[in-house]
Amino acid sequence: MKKIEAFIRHEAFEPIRAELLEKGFPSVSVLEAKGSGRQKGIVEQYRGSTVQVNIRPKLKLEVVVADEDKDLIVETILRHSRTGEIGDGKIFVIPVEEAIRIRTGERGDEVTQTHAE
Amino acid sequence: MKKIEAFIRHEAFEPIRAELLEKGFPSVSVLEAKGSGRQKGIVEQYRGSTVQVNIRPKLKLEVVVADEDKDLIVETILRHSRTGEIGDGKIFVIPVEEAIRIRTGERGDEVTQTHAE
Amino acid sequence: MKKIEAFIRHEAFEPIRAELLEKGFPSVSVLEAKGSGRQKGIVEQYRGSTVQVNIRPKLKLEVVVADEDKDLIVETILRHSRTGEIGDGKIFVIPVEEAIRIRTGERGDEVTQTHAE
Amino acid sequence: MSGRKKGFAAALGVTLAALALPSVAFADVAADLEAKALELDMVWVALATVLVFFMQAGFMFLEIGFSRQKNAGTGVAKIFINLSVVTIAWWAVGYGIAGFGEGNISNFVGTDGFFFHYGQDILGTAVTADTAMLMLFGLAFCAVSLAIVWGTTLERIKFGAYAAFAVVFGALIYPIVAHSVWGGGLLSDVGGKPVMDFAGSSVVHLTGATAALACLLLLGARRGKYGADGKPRAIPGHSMPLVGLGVIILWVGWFGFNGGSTFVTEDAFFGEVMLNTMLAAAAGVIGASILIYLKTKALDVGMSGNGAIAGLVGITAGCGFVEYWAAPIIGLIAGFVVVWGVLAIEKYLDDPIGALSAHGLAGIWGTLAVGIFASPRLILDGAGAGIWYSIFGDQSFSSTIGQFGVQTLAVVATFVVVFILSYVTFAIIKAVMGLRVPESEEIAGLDISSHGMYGYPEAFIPQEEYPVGNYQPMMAGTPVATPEDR
Amino acid sequence: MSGRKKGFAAALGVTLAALALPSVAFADVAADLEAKALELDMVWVALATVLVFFMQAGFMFLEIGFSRQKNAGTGVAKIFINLSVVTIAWWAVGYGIAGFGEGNISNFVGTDGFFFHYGQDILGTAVTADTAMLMLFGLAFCAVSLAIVWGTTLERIKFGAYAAFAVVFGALIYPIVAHSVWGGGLLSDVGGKPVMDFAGSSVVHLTGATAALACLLLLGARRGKYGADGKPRAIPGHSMPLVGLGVIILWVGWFGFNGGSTFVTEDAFFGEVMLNTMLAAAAGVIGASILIYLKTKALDVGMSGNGAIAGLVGITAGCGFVEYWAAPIIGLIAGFVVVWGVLAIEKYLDDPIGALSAHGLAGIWGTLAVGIFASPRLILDGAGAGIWYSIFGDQSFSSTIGQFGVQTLAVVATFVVVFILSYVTFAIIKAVMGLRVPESEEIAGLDISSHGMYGYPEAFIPQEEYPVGNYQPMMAGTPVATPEDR
Amino acid sequence: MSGRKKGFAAALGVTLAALALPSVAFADVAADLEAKALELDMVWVALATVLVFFMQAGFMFLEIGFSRQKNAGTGVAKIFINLSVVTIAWWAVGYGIAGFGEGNISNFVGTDGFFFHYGQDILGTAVTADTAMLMLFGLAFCAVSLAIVWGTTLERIKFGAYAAFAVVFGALIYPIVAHSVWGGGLLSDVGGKPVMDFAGSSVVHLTGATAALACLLLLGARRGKYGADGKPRAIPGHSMPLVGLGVIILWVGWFGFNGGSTFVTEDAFFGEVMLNTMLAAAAGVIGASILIYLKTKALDVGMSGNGAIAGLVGITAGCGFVEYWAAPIIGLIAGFVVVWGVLAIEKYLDDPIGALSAHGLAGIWGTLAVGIFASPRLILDGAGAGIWYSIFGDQSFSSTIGQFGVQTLAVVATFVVVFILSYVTFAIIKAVMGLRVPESEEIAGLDISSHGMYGYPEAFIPQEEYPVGNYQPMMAGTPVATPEDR
Ligand SMILES: Nc1ncnc2c1ncn2[C@@H]1O[C@H](COP(=O)(O)OP(=O)(O)O)[C@@H](O)[C@H]1O
Ligand SMILES: Nc1ncnc2c1ncn2[C@@H]1O[C@H](COP(=O)(O)OP(=O)(O)O)[C@@H](O)[C@H]1O
Ligand SMILES: Nc1ncnc2c1ncn2[C@@H]1O[C@H](COP(=O)(O)OP(=O)(O)O)[C@@H](O)[C@H]1O
Repeated sequence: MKKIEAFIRHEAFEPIRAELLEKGFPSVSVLEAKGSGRQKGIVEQYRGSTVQVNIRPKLKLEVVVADEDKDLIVETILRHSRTGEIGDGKIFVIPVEEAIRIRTGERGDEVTQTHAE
Repeated sequence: MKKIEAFIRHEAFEPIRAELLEKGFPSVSVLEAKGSGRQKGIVEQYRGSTVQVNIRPKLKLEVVVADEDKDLIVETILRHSRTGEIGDGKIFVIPVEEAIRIRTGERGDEVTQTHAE
Repeated sequence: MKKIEAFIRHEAFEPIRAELLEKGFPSVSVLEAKGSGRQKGIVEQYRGSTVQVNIRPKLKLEVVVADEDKDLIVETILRHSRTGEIGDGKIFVIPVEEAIRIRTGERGDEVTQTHAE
Repeated sequence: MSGRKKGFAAALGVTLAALALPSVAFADVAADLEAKALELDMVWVALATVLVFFMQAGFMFLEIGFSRQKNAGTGVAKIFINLSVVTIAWWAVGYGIAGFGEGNISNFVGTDGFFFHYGQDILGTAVTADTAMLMLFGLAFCAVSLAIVWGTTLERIKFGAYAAFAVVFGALIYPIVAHSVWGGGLLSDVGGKPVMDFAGSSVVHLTGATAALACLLLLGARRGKYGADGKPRAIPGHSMPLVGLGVIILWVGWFGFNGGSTFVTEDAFFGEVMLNTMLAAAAGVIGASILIYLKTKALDVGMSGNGAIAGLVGITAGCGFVEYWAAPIIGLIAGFVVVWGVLAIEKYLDDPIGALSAHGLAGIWGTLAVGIFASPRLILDGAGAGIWYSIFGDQSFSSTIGQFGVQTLAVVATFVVVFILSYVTFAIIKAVMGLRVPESEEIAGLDISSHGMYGYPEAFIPQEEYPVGNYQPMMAGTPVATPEDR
Repeated sequence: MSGRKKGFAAALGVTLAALALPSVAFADVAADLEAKALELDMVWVALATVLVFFMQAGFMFLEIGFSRQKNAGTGVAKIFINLSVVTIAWWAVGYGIAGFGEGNISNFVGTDGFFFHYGQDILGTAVTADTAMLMLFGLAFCAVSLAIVWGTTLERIKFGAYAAFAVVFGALIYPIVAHSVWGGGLLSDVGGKPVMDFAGSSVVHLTGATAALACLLLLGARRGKYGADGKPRAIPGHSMPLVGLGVIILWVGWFGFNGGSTFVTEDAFFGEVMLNTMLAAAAGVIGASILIYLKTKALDVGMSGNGAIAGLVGITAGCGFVEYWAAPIIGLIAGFVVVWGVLAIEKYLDDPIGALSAHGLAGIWGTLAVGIFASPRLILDGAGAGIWYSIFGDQSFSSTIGQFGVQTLAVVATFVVVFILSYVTFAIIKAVMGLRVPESEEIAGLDISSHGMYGYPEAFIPQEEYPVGNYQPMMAGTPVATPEDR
Repeated sequence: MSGRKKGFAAALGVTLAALALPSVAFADVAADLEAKALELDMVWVALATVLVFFMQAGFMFLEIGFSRQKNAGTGVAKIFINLSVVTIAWWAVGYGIAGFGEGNISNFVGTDGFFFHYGQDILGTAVTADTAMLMLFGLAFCAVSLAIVWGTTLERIKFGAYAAFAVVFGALIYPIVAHSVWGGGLLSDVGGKPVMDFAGSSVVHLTGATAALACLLLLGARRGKYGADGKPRAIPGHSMPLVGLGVIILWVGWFGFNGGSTFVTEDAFFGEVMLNTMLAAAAGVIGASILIYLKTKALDVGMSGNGAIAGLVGITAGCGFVEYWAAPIIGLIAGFVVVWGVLAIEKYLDDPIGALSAHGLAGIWGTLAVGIFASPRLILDGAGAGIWYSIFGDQSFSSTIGQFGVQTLAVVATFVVVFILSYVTFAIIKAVMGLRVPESEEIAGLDISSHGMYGYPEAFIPQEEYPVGNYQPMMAGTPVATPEDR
């Protein structure tokens, strides 16, 4: 199994989620993150002074899938989150050794996404 | 070493934390997450219109332990977070290559949880 | 590639970010986390009753780099986040199998940090 | 903005024209002066009425501030509905029951004045505009008393209960109490001595708190308030600034609450009342702050605010009856009482904002304090002065202790009557429609479960789910000049 | 704090000294009484003025509460700038155009009183301090009307538009309408019958809402308000507690708005006006709450609040003309109207706070309701009573239906004139400086894009980026006693 | 609600009965009129007093809004304690020192009236209810002046310092200044000319700001305010809506602050005062907004609000002395002054809400502006008009420049006296109990370290740690109809 971690813009999330759901991958998680990269920070004004903000809000998407589904997920993420502007983010793939569905205690590839039960 | 990542309901956290502490695993981290899975979203009302919320708040628990402690941790998490209703979440196990305690610079299995010093 | 995950104090972040940027590693992510460890919780007062808070706010830093850069990153984090007091946090190193820059679709070691394009 | 101004100018014109006929004119001037004096009184009452209605915002924010975020919106809707229902109930029935007119004296309840309307004959007097002004002032008091009821019930009560109880409270419970003390009812003449409750420590505040107790006993504590060990745990409210807003609005509104209870501007007596009010409030803050600090080594913000309210509740009965030196004493003790009360009650009963202590115990203290400190200079006809003046002055003990007895009786009678009526009412509500939301709704919060939406949507709905992402200030601000990308 | 008190004491001294000379003294007393009566009126107007200015805070929080967090700060700056610009515009031009003085009767606009100053001759009368008081009261009304305009425009309008439109609105648009009804203009005598709009359901509220509509048509909906299917989606405002604050402030302020429109304290008539106001507001809440609950099975907090406002707007025209029993009816229907209006309008137009319904539709209803319920006892000279009194009383149908026609005319005329003037003004603003921010700024939020900083910085700026980390209460609280570390 | 109404009705009855005896009755009517006139004055002062006390909420929210979340609760407790302590101090000592009575003239401080009580003989006059009203009005002013002091000290001062300084300020510092100008003290007659400060640009605002400066010099900047390069960095306050609430409350309260300073309703002169107040506030907003926009290309919300306050502070001295045309000029310049002042002072001193500029510099400007714009029509006996009237009118330069000198002297004297007294007081506080919290507490925030709990607990305490999880709306809302699970 693989965990796909992607740092994306907020507006990319909904289309990704919707397409994954349609393709049979309803199970995803998302966390609020902030990051820096090529994208620059900004300087904000307040009462004549300034404050410099170096990191920008991003979403961290996490999807665990069977090895063979990995490419499909990556592709879906890429399609919806690419604007071509800097700040689009990165995708990382990480090995997962085990997956357990808490509700049932089942383990293995099949639990990563909801299959017929 | 293994990192156990679990997406759980908020109310499951305290009992898990308490039992882990008692069993000698005081060191855990937790992050706010949101996710979708078999659990459906909800539709909310506002001034006669609706807003559809597709993802639900979850906690992401992260515990890094020595390989041999993994099962004990998984079991503990399972025991406290299973309600049998959909939305109970998942547990994933991920390999960890190195662990370093920042305060002392020590490395290895022993630093994952607090041992006698 | 490796992902370096570090649980640190909030105040350690800015110096780490600044030094990494200078050393050629502008790309980092950070998430709000809470954790427990050797550091104890606190008891707070409210209208004569108390509330016990067992977990403390931490930052979770995530940096993905090529294998050979790992030590440099770990060292930088250690230097800025060590106060010697309990609660300084931990660093974990996790294997990464693939990295993709969303904006361009490029893959591999080079995309983890911004290189000349 | 009407044509009525013409009428007024014309009236004055007549007055001036009449100067040619001294004796006729003189009677005119005297009558005009009397009319203007009444108008002045009514302007004063109007100011006070506005201030007392503004206190609804005070209760709103006190309650919201002491609730968790998930229950913040329901507090808003509660005040709207509650104030509205009680308004209609008071207009249709309550004002009549309260029966403030002279003809009602010695009755158990008023018997006339229902569906209040212009020209209506209330026991021999026709309703005019100034009657309406006083009736509205009375409504504002009734609404304050009702607002107090809900302090104990936050974060778990069914919304419908607000409306249902408001009908009974506004039409019956409060009017009965008000009539007994202020309408010439049973407590206005106890063996020749009247209960002295200038603006309602007992009539308004103890009444509200007693109903709050009745409701709480039927409702039970919030989930999680008491640990497995039975010990209370703190459930911190979400916003001290909102608590602060509530307290300050109440504090300021109280100048109308107490000051307006003079009804007339005669001798600018309201000046005495207002100064007493301020001194007691200040001392209440000081008393509560000192005591909570001594007990917990932390100066609890909410307790400080409760101290102000307790000081105000404490002086409410006495504000027109005591000398300035007594006001800070009454307030200080009220401040002690509220802290001690909250800590003691907290062990058994879950009262999120301390209403039982701040309005109930302090209301009792305030009513009794009149029996201790009432100045011979200021007491009502037939009443005895405070016990203090038997010790340090020339008042007879029989008179002062008698008055203290009457004050005590007022407390006991108010408590018993209101408790029984309220308990029965809430028991019926519980039987018919239920009093408490299901556990799942309590956990989810009343906002989403009773109102369909959170009071703070962005604290609960993920930004990603908003029709438009909220989080990407892409073009905002000036980009930072960082070292060139490598 | 000045030396003026001496002057007053001296004046009284003179009065007393004059007692030796009865007839002279008598004229003095009568004159003094007249002077005091005027002062009493002005104290009343001053109180009302303060309340009406406070309503600006009501609009501020209504709008902020109904906006998303990223647009919370701009609502603050908007009220500041808007109120300021309209103040100067009214002082320099608007008050003159509104021309409330007698001499202006039958003119299209007032012709005198620009750059208002002491002693200025306004059509034969010299400006004194009481003129200033009334002029300030008029400004407060104008500012309310202007505040209503922006309800439809939240979260996307360019900041500069506020200031630009405020100039035209304060100097021309509102004064023209106010003159026509209250300044002796065209609508104050329609074939012998005056329009009856006591405090401005039409003059103030419909005017504001009509300008709001004009602006909205040129501005368009917020990004994301309508789905791909054309159906409206909810964009929840960020804080119901702030909405609650806004509504309560408006509610309380309305006692000044309506009550103060008596201008004089004669017969304490304001008591009637205030009671009517309260009854209608209460009924408005009840009406709106019931209807939204029936429609959505959720008691929407904001709709409850809109109901209060609709009830208040609805009674604004009639508060001095109808009997108490009519007020709850008017309010209840206004409560229905606002819910029905919001749901209907929402389908096509994006009005985030429901201003078109709460001020526009309810304003129309209120103006017409006078034609239905106006009591023969209270109507203006020459006016006809409400139709009700033809059905259930002795009024002739020709008179009541005639008056209803006049009220209808007022609505139509106000709508047409204000719509044209406002649309043209906004069209010019749009052409010259643009009316809507670029899409990127709308997404980022107006706070950061127009004001350089978020209204809630800590909701957007990561804590790590604050000059001092905010998150490490290291020494705070007592450490928990946990089992010894292993 | 008391039996006092009977007394009043009886009094009127007597009046009417007396009509049979014209001459006796006539004296009665004249006396009654005088009594009613005093009551009317006191109703006016009561309204003003309530408004000025409400300003405490204004300061509360201005300060809270400009603080970070971790310091939001302490601002609430601060206002409670501060207002309470100063109330007791003023009652016991301060009012006596301020000595407004006639008999105190030419003294350095008042000598009578301590532990204020009814009937007390203050230099030959017995205290009555109207004395109490005026004494309370004076307290409200003193409390405003004290509230200003803390503007510079947010987010790092020890809580105990509030209470300690309040005692000295309320008992001594403010009373000394107030006596000198308004109590017949040294500044009320400078070589025959009185200082003209109608409502306290100097007496109240400069005094508060000067004490704020003294405290700041001993306290130092917040951690992180100045970068390693010595340049100031922005530390954004957490809520512009709360800043907005504060400003609007202050603005509205100022109608009482300035208007009430007439003390009497004579000629409805307060109308002039209130209009001047409004015009200056409006111009202040406009001035500050334009200047900050020109300087930073962003319309800072807080600066706009500071502009309103500066305009108000600026007109406070002159509101009863200048013509309407001068008010916007004074306000506009005050608006410029505050922005320029904040930007200039920020470089060296950390004043989180701009109190030094908005109250200090604008207070100086306002006091001097009287020397420029005071109208011959309105000046105090013996005073000279403004210099303007020497240039464009018929006033002699010797008189106007003399008056300008007196105004300047008032500024200098106030600054020097207050600075010395405050600096010494704060230095003693610092020596005895410390003035600043330890660094760890500053980082953790004052709420948790001084009060045991955050002002916004849910922003800091993880939801998981609440007795009941707050985050699981499991049953709330309708489940989404998604494609069947696979
Ligand atoms: N190597 C990395 N490690 C951790 N996070 C990263 C890394 N690279 C990028 N990110 C995350 O992705 C976000 C976008 O990256 P950025 O470099 O701005 O995009 P681009 O690919 O356009 O250069 C960053 O804000 C950060 O959160
Ligand atoms: N494959 C996955 N990848 C990432 N997160 C997941 C995955 N599966 C489940 N989750 C997380 O677990 C939560 C609960 O999962 P859900 O499918 O509702 O539980 P169930 O096991 O009862 O079907 C989701 O909200 C999501 O956050
Ligand atoms: N094994 C672990 N798994 C997950 N998180 C951990 C682990 N060990 C430490 N942490 C994180 O690091 C933080 C600091 O750890 P702590 O044990 O207090 O530091 P110390 O090394 O000084 O004992 C914790 O609050 C937690 O968030």
